[in-house]
Amino acid sequence: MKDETIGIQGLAFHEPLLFDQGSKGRTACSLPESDVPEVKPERLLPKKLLRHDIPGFPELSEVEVVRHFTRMSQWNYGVDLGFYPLGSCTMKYNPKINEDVWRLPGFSRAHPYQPESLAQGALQLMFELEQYLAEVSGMERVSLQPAAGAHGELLGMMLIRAYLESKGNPRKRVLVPDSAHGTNPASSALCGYQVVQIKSGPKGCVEPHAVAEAMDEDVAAIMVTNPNTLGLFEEHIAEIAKIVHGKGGQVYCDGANLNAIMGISRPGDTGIDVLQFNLHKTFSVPHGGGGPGAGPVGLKAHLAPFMPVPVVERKGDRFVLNHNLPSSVGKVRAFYGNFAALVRAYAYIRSLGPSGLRRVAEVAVINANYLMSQLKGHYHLPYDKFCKHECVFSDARQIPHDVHTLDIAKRLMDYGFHPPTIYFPLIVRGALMIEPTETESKETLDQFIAAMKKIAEEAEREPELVRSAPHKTKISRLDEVKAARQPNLRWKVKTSEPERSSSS
Amino acid sequence: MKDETIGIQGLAFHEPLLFDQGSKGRTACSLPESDVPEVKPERLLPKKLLRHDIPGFPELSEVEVVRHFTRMSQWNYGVDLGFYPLGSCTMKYNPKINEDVWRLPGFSRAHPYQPESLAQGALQLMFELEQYLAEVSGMERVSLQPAAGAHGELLGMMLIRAYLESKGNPRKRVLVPDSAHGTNPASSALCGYQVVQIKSGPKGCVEPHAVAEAMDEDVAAIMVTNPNTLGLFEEHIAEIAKIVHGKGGQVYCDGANLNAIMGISRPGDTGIDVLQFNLHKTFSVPHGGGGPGAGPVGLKAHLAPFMPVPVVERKGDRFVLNHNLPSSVGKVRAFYGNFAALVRAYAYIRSLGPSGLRRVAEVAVINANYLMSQLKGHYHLPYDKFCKHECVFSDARQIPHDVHTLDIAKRLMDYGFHPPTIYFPLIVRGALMIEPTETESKETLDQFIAAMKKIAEEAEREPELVRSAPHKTKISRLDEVKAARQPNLRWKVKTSEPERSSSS
Amino acid sequence: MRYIPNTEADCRTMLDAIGVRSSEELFADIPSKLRLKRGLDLPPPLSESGLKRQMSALAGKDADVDRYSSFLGAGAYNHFIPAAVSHLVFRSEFYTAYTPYQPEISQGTLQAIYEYQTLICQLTGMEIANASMYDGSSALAEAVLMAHRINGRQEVLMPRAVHPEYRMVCGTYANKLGLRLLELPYTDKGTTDLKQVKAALSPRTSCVVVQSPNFFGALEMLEEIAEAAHGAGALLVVAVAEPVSFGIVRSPGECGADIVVGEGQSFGNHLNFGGPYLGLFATQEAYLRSMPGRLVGQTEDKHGRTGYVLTLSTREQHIRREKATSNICTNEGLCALTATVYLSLLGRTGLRELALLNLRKTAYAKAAFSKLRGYEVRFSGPTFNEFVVRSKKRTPAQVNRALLGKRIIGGMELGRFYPELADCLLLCVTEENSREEIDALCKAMGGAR
Amino acid sequence: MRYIPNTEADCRTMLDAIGVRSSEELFADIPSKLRLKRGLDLPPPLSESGLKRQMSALAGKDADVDRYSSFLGAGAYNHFIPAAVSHLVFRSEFYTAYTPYQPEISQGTLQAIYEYQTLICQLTGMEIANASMYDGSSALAEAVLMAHRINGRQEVLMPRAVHPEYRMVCGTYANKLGLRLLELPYTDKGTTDLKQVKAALSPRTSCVVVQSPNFFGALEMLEEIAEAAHGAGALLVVAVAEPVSFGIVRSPGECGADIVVGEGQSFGNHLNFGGPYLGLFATQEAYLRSMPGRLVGQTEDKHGRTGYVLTLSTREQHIRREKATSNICTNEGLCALTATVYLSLLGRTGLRELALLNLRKTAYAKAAFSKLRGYEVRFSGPTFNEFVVRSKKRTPAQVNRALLGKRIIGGMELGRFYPELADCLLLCVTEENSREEIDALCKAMGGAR
Ligand SMILES: Cc1ncc(COP(=O)(O)O)c(C=O)c1O
Ligand SMILES: Cc1ncc(COP(=O)(O)O)c(C=O)c1O
Repeated sequence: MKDETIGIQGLAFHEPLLFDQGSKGRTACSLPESDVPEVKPERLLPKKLLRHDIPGFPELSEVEVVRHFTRMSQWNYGVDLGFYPLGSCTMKYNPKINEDVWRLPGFSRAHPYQPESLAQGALQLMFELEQYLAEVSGMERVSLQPAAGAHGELLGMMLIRAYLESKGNPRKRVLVPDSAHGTNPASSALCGYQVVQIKSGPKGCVEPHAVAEAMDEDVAAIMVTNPNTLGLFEEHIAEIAKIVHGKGGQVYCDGANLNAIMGISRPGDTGIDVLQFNLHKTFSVPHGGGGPGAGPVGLKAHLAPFMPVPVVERKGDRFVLNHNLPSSVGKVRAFYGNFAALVRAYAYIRSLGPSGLRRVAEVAVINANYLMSQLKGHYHLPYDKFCKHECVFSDARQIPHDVHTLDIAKRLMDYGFHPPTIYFPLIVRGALMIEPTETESKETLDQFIAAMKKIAEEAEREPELVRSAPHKTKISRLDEVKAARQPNLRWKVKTSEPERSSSS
Repeated sequence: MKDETIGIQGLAFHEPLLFDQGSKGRTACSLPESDVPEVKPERLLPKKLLRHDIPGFPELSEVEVVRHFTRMSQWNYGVDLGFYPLGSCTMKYNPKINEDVWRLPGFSRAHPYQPESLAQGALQLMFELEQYLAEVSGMERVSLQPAAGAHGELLGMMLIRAYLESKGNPRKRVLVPDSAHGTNPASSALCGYQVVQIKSGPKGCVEPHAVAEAMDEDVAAIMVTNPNTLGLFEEHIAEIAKIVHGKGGQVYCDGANLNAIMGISRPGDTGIDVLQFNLHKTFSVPHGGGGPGAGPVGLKAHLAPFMPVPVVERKGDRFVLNHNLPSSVGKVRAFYGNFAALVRAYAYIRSLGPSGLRRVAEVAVINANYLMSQLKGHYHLPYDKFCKHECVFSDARQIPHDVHTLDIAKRLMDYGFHPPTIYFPLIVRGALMIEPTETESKETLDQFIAAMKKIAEEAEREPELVRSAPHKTKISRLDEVKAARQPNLRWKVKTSEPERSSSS
Repeated sequence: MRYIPNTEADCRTMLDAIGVRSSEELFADIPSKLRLKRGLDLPPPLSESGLKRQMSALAGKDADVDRYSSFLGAGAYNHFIPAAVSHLVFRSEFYTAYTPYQPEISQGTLQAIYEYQTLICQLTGMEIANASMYDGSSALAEAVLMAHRINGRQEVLMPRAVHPEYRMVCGTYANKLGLRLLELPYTDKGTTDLKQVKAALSPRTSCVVVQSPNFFGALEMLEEIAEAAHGAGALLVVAVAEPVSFGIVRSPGECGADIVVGEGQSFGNHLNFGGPYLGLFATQEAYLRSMPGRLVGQTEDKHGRTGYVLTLSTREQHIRREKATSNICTNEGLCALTATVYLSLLGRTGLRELALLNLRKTAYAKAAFSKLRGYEVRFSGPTFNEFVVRSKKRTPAQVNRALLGKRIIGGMELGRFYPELADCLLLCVTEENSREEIDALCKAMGGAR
Repeated sequence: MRYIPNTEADCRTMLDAIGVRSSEELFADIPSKLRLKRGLDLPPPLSESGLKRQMSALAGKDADVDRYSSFLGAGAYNHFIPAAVSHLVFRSEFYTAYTPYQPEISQGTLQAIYEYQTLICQLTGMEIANASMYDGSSALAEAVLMAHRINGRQEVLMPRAVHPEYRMVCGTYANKLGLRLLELPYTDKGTTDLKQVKAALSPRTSCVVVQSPNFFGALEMLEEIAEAAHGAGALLVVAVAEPVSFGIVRSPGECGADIVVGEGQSFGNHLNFGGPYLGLFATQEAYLRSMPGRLVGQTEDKHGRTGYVLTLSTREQHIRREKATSNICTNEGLCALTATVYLSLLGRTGLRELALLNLRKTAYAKAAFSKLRGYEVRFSGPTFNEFVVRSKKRTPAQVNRALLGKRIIGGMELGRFYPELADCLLLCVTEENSREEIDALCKAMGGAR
C-alpha cells in the first residue's frame, strides 16, 4: 500500500447530548392502542407509589435518535475499522455469521424459564459447548455461568475455597505473580483471601523456588496466567503445580491468553485444577465496547461437586438442567450465563474445527514474533525470547527524548492504529504490550511496524509532535485530572434556564 | 445547540482498491465440501468453453473485506448522518422497521416463479399496495412493475402510445415544460416521440395559452410535473388538461413530488391520465446510493387494457397473477417489479395511515416555507411565493463576489450538511433547489439556515474560503475535466509489475 | 408521529415565522375544486409492533427457500449469501445516501462503483462496464437499442432460447423505435442453430442476441456466432442470466461479444420475489459514448489525492435530455454494491469453486434423470446449472403438485412459454441443493410418474 | 481459513524474517511432555452455509416468544424492541470496540455511557450510576458488599419476596466475606412485613434489601422501610428486576434508597435464554468512592472541547488490585448502550405510556382471574405487571402442560422456590400480550382446572 499512512482526516459530526436536543412531546415510539379498559393509574396504584414525570428525560423522534448514535459511532475505533493490537485483550476479528446466528428467534427470543422440553436446542448447545471447551483446555467439567473473565476467576476461587472447606480448612492466602492482571488479586480478595505477590524471575516466568518459599499449609492456591502477560509460556508450570499440590493447595490458571496454545498445549495436562476462558477473547465473541463477554470456568473432577447450579446434563436423547447439587457453591448470577455469547463461541468452534483452532494459535504466535523481530531494533525489549500471543516493549529508548509510552500510544492513532495496551504488565516500566492476533495480515503488520519505526524516529527528531499527539482525532488528549478532581458523571437539568422539556 | 457548527473533522482511514490488496490464495468464503463426485470440469464442458482463471480478481480474507467496505462507508454522507436537502429527491428519513420487514424470509427468500398458492402473502401485498397508491393519487389502476421514476415515465408514455395507436394514430410529439426533469424528454424520446419544449410562465407555472399554442392533433401528450421542480403547484393544471384532452391528447404527470400534496390534492382529480410514483422519494424507500427504487405507474381506466403483464387480481379469497391481457404493452422488466421496495412502501403507508400521510405533506410544506422565509433576505429567490415541498434560490447575489452556486454547495459540506440540488431546474441560472422534507426538525432547519447565512457573509468577506471549499472532507474538489478527457473507468492489471496474484 | 420530529408547537413557531396563521394558507394556491374534501380511504395507522405482526403474517403465507427445497431457476437463482454481505451493504452510510452527485462526500459509493465496474469487466472479458441497469432484461433491451444507435440498422436476431421475459421486454422497448425482432429456433441440443443465424443475417441486421447459458441452461457457441455476426457487419449482444457461470465458462469478451449484459442477482442479492435485481452492462471502449447508464471514473483533487467521480454524463438525460443514450437515472446502486461485496468475499478462487460446485451438482442431477424411469433429459447440449427434463407420463403440473407435498418446489413448467415443451420442466441445481435433496427430488418424481 | 488472512506463503515469509525454519521453533519453550500429541477431538469444520443450517436446526428446537404467547416474567421480560435499536447497537464501531481505554478514539462509547449513567440516575432518582454490572443479581450482591464496605456491619436483611436467584447469588458472594443473610417473610399482600423488618433490624444490620416490584410483582412500601433502616443506621438497598416500572412507579431515590440496583434487560435487550443481561447500579454521591464498576466523566481537551473519559479508576482492580471495590473489568457495555438507545426512542412520554399499558393489561388479567373458577389471585397487594395465581384443583404443572397444547407458555411454577406456594403460578403480562391472548389464557386455564 505504498507509503501513504492509513490515518487521514475526514468530515465528522458534532453531536450534543441526548438531553440537549429534541422538544417537548416528541417520541420515537408508537405503542399499540390500549385494547383493555383505560383505567386511570390512580385507580390501580396507591397515590404515594405513583410517579408522574421524569424531568429532563429525552424527547426525540426516530430520525434524531438514529443520527445521534450513528454520528457517535463514527467517533469510535473498532476491529472492523483497523488493527487493534491491545495486548492481553485478543482483539481478533468477529465473524459476521456469528452475529446472525445468536439472533435466531430460538436463541435470542427464548425465555430462561420456558419448559426444558421447549429449550432442547439451547440446552444441547450448552451441553456440547461444555464438552468442546473441556477438550480444548484439558479440563473435565466446565461451568458456563460466569459473565466475564473476572467473574470466572471469582467462581474459580470459590470452587477452590469450597473444596478446601470440604477438606476442613479454606486456608488464608493466595499466591499471585507480580505480572498478573489486576482482576486476579481482586478476585482472590473478593473470595476472602489475602494476596501474596510472587516476583517473576529474570526470564519473565514464575520460578519454582519462589513458589516453594511462599507455599505452606495456609496457602489455598496459586493463580498463574499461562501464557503469561509478558506473552511467555510459564515453562515451570508443571513443577510449580507439583509444589502447590504437594502442600495441599490448588492451581488456578488465568486462561485469558489461551489463544496462543489452542491445540498445542492444554492447561489441564499441565497440572491446572481450575481455569477461566475469556470467550470474548479466544473465541471471537465481540467485546462490545466493554462487554458482554463470557468467562466459563473449566475444572477437574474433584471440584465438580461444587459447581454452580444449574448444570446441563444429558438424559438419553434429552437435555435437562440439574439444579440439585448439594455441595454447590450456589450461583454467581441469575439464570445460566451469557447465552448469546456462548452461541457465538459455539459457532466459532464449529466453523474452525480442530485444525482451524490449532492454526489460530500458530498464526497468532507467528504474527506476534514477526512484530517482535521487526521492532526489536527500535524499541527496548525487556524479555528477549520468542513470545507466544503478544510481545511487550517499553519506552526505555524514548525516555531520553522525554517521549513516553503514552505519547507513543497517542501518536499511533494519527497513523490509523489503535494503540497497544500500555503500562501493563506492571513489572515492565512503560510497557507497550502488543497482541496482533491471527486475524491480521502481514501487510497490516508491516504498516504498523512502519508506523512504529516512524514514531521512534519522530521521538528523536520532533518529539513535540509525538508528545502533543493525537492530531487527527475528533478531540485531543483529555484532562483526566479535572475529570477525577471535579467528577461530572451525569447531565443535570440546568437550574439557570428553566428545564427545557418541562416548559409548558 | 449553541453555535458550534455540526461539521468537524475526525480520524478517517485510507483504503486502497480491492485489487491493490490481499495475497494469492486468500478467500473470505468457505464452500461446503462437494457431496457429489468431483468430476474434472474438462469432462463436463467442452474445452473451448472452459475458463481457467480471472487474473487480478480479488483475493481477500473476511476481515479485509469487512474493513474495506466499513472504512469506505465512512466516506459517505447519508440521511442517517445529517440533513440532506437535495431538491426533487425527497431525501426523507427511512424507517428502520421497513428495513427489517422486507427481509422476512417470506418476502426476500421467495422465488418469483414459485406457485401462486405459495406466494399469497406477496401477491396480497401487491394487490393492496396497488389500491393504496390508487387512492392516494386518485387513479384507477396502478402498475407496480417499473424499477424507478424514469422507468415509470417510459411505461406511462408507452401506455399513452398504445392507447393512441388503438385509436388509430400514435401521434408524433410530446409537450414538455422547460422546467421538467431530464428524464421526461428522454423517456418521451425513448418512446419514439419528438419533444416540444413549453416555456414556463413568469410565475413559474405552465400557462394554458402556451399549451394551447403548441397543442394539435399530432401531439400525443403533455408531461407536467406537479408540484413542479420549482416547488410550485401547477395552478392551471385542470385547464391545461382540458386543452390537451380537447385535442385528443393525454396528460402525463411526473409524480416525483407527490410528497407535498398527499391527502390534500390528488392528481387523478385534476385531469391526469397517467403518473408515476417515486416510492424511493415519497414513500420512504431508501435511495441506496443510487437505487434500487420503484416507479409504479397510476393510470385511468381507459389505459388499463394496455397495462404490462402480469397484473395481480383477486379471485374470491385468493390472489392470482393475470398474464393474459391481449392489448398489453408487454413488459418493461422481468418478473413483477422491485418487490422489496414495494414492501417498504406498503409498510410505510400502513404505519402512517391516512392522517399520517396528510401530516407528512403539511409538515413538508411548512418546513420548506420556513426555510424559504428565513433565507429570502440572503439569497436571490426568483419566484417569490409560497412553495410546496421545496424552494429554489439562485446565486445571483453572490456572483458579484465571484462566488457561485457550486461554491456555496461545497462550503455547506464544511458545515456538516449535504448540499441542495444545484443547477436544476435549468430555467433558474445557478439554481439552489432545497427540499427539507417533513422528517427534519426545526432545530436542524435553523442550523442549516445559520450555515447558509454564514456562507452568504463569507461570500462577501472571504470569498476565497468559499471558492476553495470543502475543507473538512477526505478529498477536496476533484478534477472532473481530467476524468472526462482521459476516462479511467476501471482498474487494470499493472503491466509493469508482474500481475500480483497470478505470480506463482 | 415518530417519523415527523416537529410537534404542533414547533409548527406553530414556524408558521409564525413564515407569517401565516395556518398551514392552510400555504396550500391556498391549490384551487379548491382540485382539493380532496375527505380523508384518504386507507387503513388506520399501525403501531410498530402491530406493523411487524401484520408483515410477518403476510410473509408467513409465502414459501421461502429456507423452508422448502427449491429447484427453480429460470433467471432467479438461490445461492448462499455470506453473512458479511448484509452487514456491510446495510451500513446506513451506503443505503441512506443518494446517487453520488457530490463526490467529496460520496467517495464510499464512488470507489465501490469503480470497483464494481472493474469486476464486471473482469468477469465479462469486456473493456468497460457501467454502474448498473434495472435488471437483466431491461439491460438487454438497452443493449439492443444501443446496437441500433451504433449501426443504425433495424433488425434484431432473437433466439427463442433467450429468456422469454427478456425477449418480451426487448420487444416492448424496441418496437417504439421501429426495430424488428426476428426469432431464431433452437436445436435438439437446446442451443441456437448456427445455420439459421447465418441464414437470417443480412445488411439489415443490427445485432444478434445470444443468451449463454441460455434459458434451457445450455451453453451457446458464442465464438462461431460472433464470427457470423461480424461477418455481416452486425454486433453480437450476449446476455448472461446466471453470472455464477462466469467462474468456469469462458468469458463472452474472449468469444468476441460487442456488448455483454446480464442479471447480477446471483451475486449476493436475495430472490426478493423478482426484484430488485441488477442489470449488468459491459461493452468495448470503442462504444463508450453510445453506452447508457452512469459511469464512475478515477481522477484526483488539487492536492493530487486520488478520488472518484461520476463522469461522461454528457451521454445522460440530465444533460442531454431527449438526445440522451437512455432515460435511466436512479439505477440499482445498492444491488451493485451487494455484488461488489459478494464478489470480494468469494474472490478469485471462491467464484471458480462455486461455479464448479454448481456444474458438478447439476451434472449429478442430470445423470440421475437420464436414468429415471418416466423422464428424459430433453436436450443434449452441455449445460451449467440448469437443464430441461421431459416427463413422459404425468404433466409437469401434476409432477410439481406431487412434489409440494414433500416440501419440494420443482422446476419451472415450460409450457407457459413454449407450447412445444408443454411436457417439460426446467430444473436448476445450485450449491444450496444438497445431494440428499437431489436424490429426494428424483425419488419423489420417480414416484410421481 | 476465511478468518485467517495469512496464507502458508505469507507465514513462510514471516518465519524467514523471524529467522526460524518453522512455527514449531516458536513453541520450543513448551516442554514436550506438556504438548498435546494428538489433534483436538472436536467436530470437523463447517462451511458458512453448513454452520447456518446447523444453528438454525438447533434454534428450531426451541420455543420463542414469536411463535408462542408467553406469560413468563420472573426476572426476564418480553417487551417489544423497536427496530432502530439493533440497527444502531450493531454498528460495528460500537460492538467491535474494546472498553474505551483510549478516549480520543472512543468518544462514541464514552458519551453513550455518560448518557446511560444519566438515564439511570433519572429513572432511579439517585445521584450517580455506574457503567453497568453483569446482571441484576450480581449487581445486588455487589450492593450488599458495598454496604458492608460503607458501614462495616455484617448482617443483611433479605426478604423472601426478593427474586430467589438473586438471594442465592447474594449468599454465594456474601458468605465468603463472613456476611450473614437473614430472611424476612412476606405477608398476604405479597409484600415484606414492615413489622418483621423493624424487629430484625439491629446495630449489626448492614443493609436492608428490598425488591420492588418484588418477585410476586407486588410493590413494597419503600419509604417506611427506608425510615426503619436508617433509624437503625443501616442502608436501604433497593432492587428492581422490571425497570419498565420506573415509568409509572415512584422512584426508589425519592423513597430514600441508598443504593439502587436492577436488571436492565427490559430496556431493549433480548430474552437471550437468560443472558447477557444488564446490571443497573446507582447510589448517592456520598458513596461514590465505595462504588464498584466503571464510571465515565465529562471533561475537556486542551482546546476546551468537551469530551468523556473513564474516571475514578482508583476504585478499580487494575489500579487498586486486591484493594479494589470490585474485581469487575469487562462489564455489559453493549447492553447498556442498548438500554440507552431504547430509552432514547421511548423517551419521556413513551416510557410512561409503556408502563401504564403494562399496568392496565395486568390489571385486566388480574380481574379476569379473580373471577375465574378454580383459581384465585393469591396476594392482595398492588402489583405492576406480574401477579400470583393459585390453582385450586390442578397442579401448576398440569395447568402449564395443558396450555402448551394451545401454544401458550403459562406462568412460572412457584413450587420450585416456595414449597408453601406449590399450588401457585407467577404470571406476567406485558404490552406484547394482546387482550385476545389474555382471554385465551383464561379460557384455556378455565378449561384446564
Ligand atoms: C490476563 C487477563 N486476565 C483477566 C482478565 C479479565 O477478564 P474480563 O475483562 O473478561 O473480566 C483480562 C482482561 O482484561 C486479562 O487480560
Ligand atoms: C422530478 C423528477 N422526475 C423524475 C425523476 C426520475 O426518477 P428516478 O431517478 O427514480 O428514475 C426524478 C428523480 O431524479 C425527479 O426528481
